[in-house]
Amino acid sequence: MIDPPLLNKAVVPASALDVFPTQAPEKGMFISLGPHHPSTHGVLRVAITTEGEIVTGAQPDIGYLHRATEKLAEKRTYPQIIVLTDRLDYLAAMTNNWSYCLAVEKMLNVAIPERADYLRMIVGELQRIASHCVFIGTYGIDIGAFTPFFYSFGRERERILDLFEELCGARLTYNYVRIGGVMADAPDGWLDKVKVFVKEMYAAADEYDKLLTYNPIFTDRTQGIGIMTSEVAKAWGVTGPNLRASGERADVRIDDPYGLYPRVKFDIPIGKNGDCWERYKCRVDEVRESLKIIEQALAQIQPGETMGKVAKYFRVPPGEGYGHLEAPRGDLGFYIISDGSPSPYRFHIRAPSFINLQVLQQLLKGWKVADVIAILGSIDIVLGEVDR
Amino acid sequence: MITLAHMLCLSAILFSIGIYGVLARKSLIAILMSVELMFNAANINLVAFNRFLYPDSLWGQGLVLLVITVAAAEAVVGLALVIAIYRNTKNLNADDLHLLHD
Amino acid sequence: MTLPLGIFYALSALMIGFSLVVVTSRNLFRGAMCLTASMGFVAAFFALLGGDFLAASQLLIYVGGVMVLILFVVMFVQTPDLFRARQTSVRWIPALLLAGGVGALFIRAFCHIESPTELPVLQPTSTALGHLLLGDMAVPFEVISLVLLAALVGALVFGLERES
Amino acid sequence: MFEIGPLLIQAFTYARQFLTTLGATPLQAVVGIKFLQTTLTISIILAIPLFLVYAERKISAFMQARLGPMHTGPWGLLQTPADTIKLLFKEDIVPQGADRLLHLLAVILAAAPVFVCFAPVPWGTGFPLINLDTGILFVFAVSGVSTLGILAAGWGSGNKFSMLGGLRGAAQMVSYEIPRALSVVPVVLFYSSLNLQTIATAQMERWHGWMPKWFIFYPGIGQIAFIVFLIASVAETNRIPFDIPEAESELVSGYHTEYSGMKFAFFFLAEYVYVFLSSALVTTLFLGGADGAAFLPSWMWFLGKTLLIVFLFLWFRWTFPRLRVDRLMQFCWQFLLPLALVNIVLTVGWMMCKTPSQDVLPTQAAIPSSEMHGSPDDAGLTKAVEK
Repeated sequence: MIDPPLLNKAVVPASALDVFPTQAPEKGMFISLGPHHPSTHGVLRVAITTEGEIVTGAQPDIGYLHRATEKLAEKRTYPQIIVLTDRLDYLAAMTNNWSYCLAVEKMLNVAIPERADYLRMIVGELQRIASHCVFIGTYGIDIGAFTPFFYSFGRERERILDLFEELCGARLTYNYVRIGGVMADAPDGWLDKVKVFVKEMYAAADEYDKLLTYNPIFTDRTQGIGIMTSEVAKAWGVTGPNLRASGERADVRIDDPYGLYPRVKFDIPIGKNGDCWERYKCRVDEVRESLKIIEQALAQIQPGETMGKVAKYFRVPPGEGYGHLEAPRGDLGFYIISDGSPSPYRFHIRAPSFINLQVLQQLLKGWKVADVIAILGSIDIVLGEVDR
Repeated sequence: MITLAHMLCLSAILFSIGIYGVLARKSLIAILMSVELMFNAANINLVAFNRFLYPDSLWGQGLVLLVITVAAAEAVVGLALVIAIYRNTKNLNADDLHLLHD
Repeated sequence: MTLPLGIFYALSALMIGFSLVVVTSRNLFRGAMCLTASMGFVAAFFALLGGDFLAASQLLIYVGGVMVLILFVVMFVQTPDLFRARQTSVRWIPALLLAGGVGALFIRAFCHIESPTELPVLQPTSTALGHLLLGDMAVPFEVISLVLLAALVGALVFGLERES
Repeated sequence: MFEIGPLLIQAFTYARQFLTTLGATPLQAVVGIKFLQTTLTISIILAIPLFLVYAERKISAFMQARLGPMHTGPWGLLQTPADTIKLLFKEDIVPQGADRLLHLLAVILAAAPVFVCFAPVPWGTGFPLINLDTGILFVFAVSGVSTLGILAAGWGSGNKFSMLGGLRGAAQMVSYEIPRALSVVPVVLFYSSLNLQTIATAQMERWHGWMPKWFIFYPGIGQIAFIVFLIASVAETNRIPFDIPEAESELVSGYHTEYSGMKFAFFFLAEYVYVFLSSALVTTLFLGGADGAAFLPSWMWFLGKTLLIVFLFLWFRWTFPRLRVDRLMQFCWQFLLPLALVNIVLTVGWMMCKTPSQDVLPTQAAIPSSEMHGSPDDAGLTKAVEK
């Protein structure tokens, strides 16, 4: 039995209480944004202190959606945990499942059949498009344009969810990716439907450019606002589109390739000065890149096995394992310590939104009150992942 | 029938209310408001004279337009002063503002 | 008691009522609102006396502009104690007497002024007023613009917060 | 065809004679008729927001690839009455720290002026409620009063944040009034009269036979004035991309968040009537009011053009994002205002070169005589007042 490293004794900094502003500073004003607020993407409270029009301090207050996923996992067997991972980043359940399965497969070092890996890649990229569609829609609403929401969220994403429903029966919590492969092979005709969807999605991506990206009022609200240099981003551990918008070429699919990504060619959209507009633009370009990946995967996929040789009840050899992949919001990783029993001893999730959210404390300082919503929206966080 | 006397009495009453306001009110803004009242009383007089005594020319109304503009200008400067005073001394009590320098 | 006189008495009673509230009310915001109402009635009187352009400009400049300004300042300055304190300074009795005296003096003088009975029909005045302002009153018209400029600059000088 | 204007005039003159036979003095008869006309016009104006709210929901739905209200009544036609009734029964909460009287007064101040502004607007031949010589100035003066309603709403809600929202909303409306008024100056200069009826009829002529002489078709000055007036009107009615109340509620609660039930419905109603008023002004000033080919009655031309402009307002709302607060002010003071002033200079230049020799200002003798050809009982009113 390994005695686990002293991980979970959180060290509460003595000054944490006064770090947390609750009443107005003598000169400025105190605004508590949230927890139920029209534009904080779920239950997040940000305590903002301002001086006149300029924000002097912002302290995100989280924990409103905490469900103790990590503790629950210690009481469940490995296949049962897949169901928990769906509910972390509820806008990208496929990539959650895949990342968890990667971690377990690495510990079991079981071989994945090729068709299963192709299906995983297609489904993962479709999920990234769906998640970015949600971002484009909600960010439009944050800035005040209601119509793009109905196109990106209401039309494109619905078609992807229909494809997923046809594939694995669920629209939001799929648990399609299983340890050792995928739940079932794609029904016949499904891949052609994906091909048709991919062609039409190119036109939709261009439509978003016309609707929002180059809209003068939108650019005026977002360009040059909430600038995050790459040093700040790296210092706070920000990953995903936010980091790439600041000019860093960091993507798990290239730095630490998993699945069959080495077989497909795609490039990474990189921003220059890391302002809100760049973060938005990177996500729109990523949608196009994902479409390219899906096209190549559809071309290369061959019929075959979809489930590797994994016993129904298996035990993971004792030790620790870490698997991560490029989720729509950043580098999502799962760290598992196993003590040989059917359920993990310790199960930790490296959630990208949780880490991206911390940068708000520094990012919001110095900007106008009216920009807080634009900056908060551009970080694109999902509270399910932040609070776990 | 409305006669000149009616109008002049009305503006006299309004004017005296304005005077009372200026003299008796404590807060600076209230004094400013009473001054506006007195301006309006004067305007009514001008229009009444123009209507009853010189109906065919419009000099009275022209003058009233000028008075309105001057009153607006005066109100603007007065309120800016009030804000400046309030920012420095945090109270607008006319009686306490007798120091020329703090 | 013909209709016009009835209207006159009703309007003047309301106006005097609102002006009294302006001068005596403890709550500054309510005072400002009543001042707006009394200015609206002044505009009504202008209309009654044939100044239609005047009534519109009174509404536009006073009620739409100056009163919004006064309300802005009242909202900036609303300190709680200002509300509860007695609004009138200690010398309100002499002020009342003085104002009453002046008012009585005026009214006694004005009561017996006789005014012509038949008057020309009310004409629309905006065109004639325009000619007057730009014709005979051109000089004061230009001077007024300088006064306004001076007021603007003055307000900015006082209003801007300087770290002196 | 069925030109309703003259019929109405006949009806009102018969009613007046009927009243005088009943023993009312001529003045009382005229005042009675005016009262009747006002109730008629206000009832029409009250019916319009019912239609506009429904239109906005339907149009925005079709713009957003959805259907909009479909269940209440055929194609959702009864949706707005259903909403109004629902709002009627909503509990009317007055915040605890708020000044109860002011809370109510703010709604009246915000909603009432808009109805008064409809008086001088000419719907068609023989239709204007009152042929006001200072037409457009009267409209701007009275619509300025609704700014006070927003301030009172902000202050009357008791909490600090809606006061801030009220201050910003009022600041926006006051600052957009100036370019709005200045953009109308070219029209007034051109037709040398403030009276909306004269402006509308003066645009009835045709350039060499077919091209209507609407002010918008004058090259350069017409289009600039139209655009500045339209943008300023969108800002006056607090609609996207200039909507301070919603923008405020993103962060600081807007000025009408403390209102519920019927009071909130009134703010809503006032906004739509204000949109209709602004588009009616745009039609009268720039699109020649009730001027149109004979096959349609004049009031239908007026209504058609106004609804076209209202469609523009709705269209703006569902396509543009929201401007940031300080950019919005900057846009007004550093772009709209100079543009309006330049346009005035252009207009004077145009008028100078059009009549080079004659003095630009019509001479003293050419003041238009006071008899208007609007509804005849106007003249009757002035004579009756003097008796």
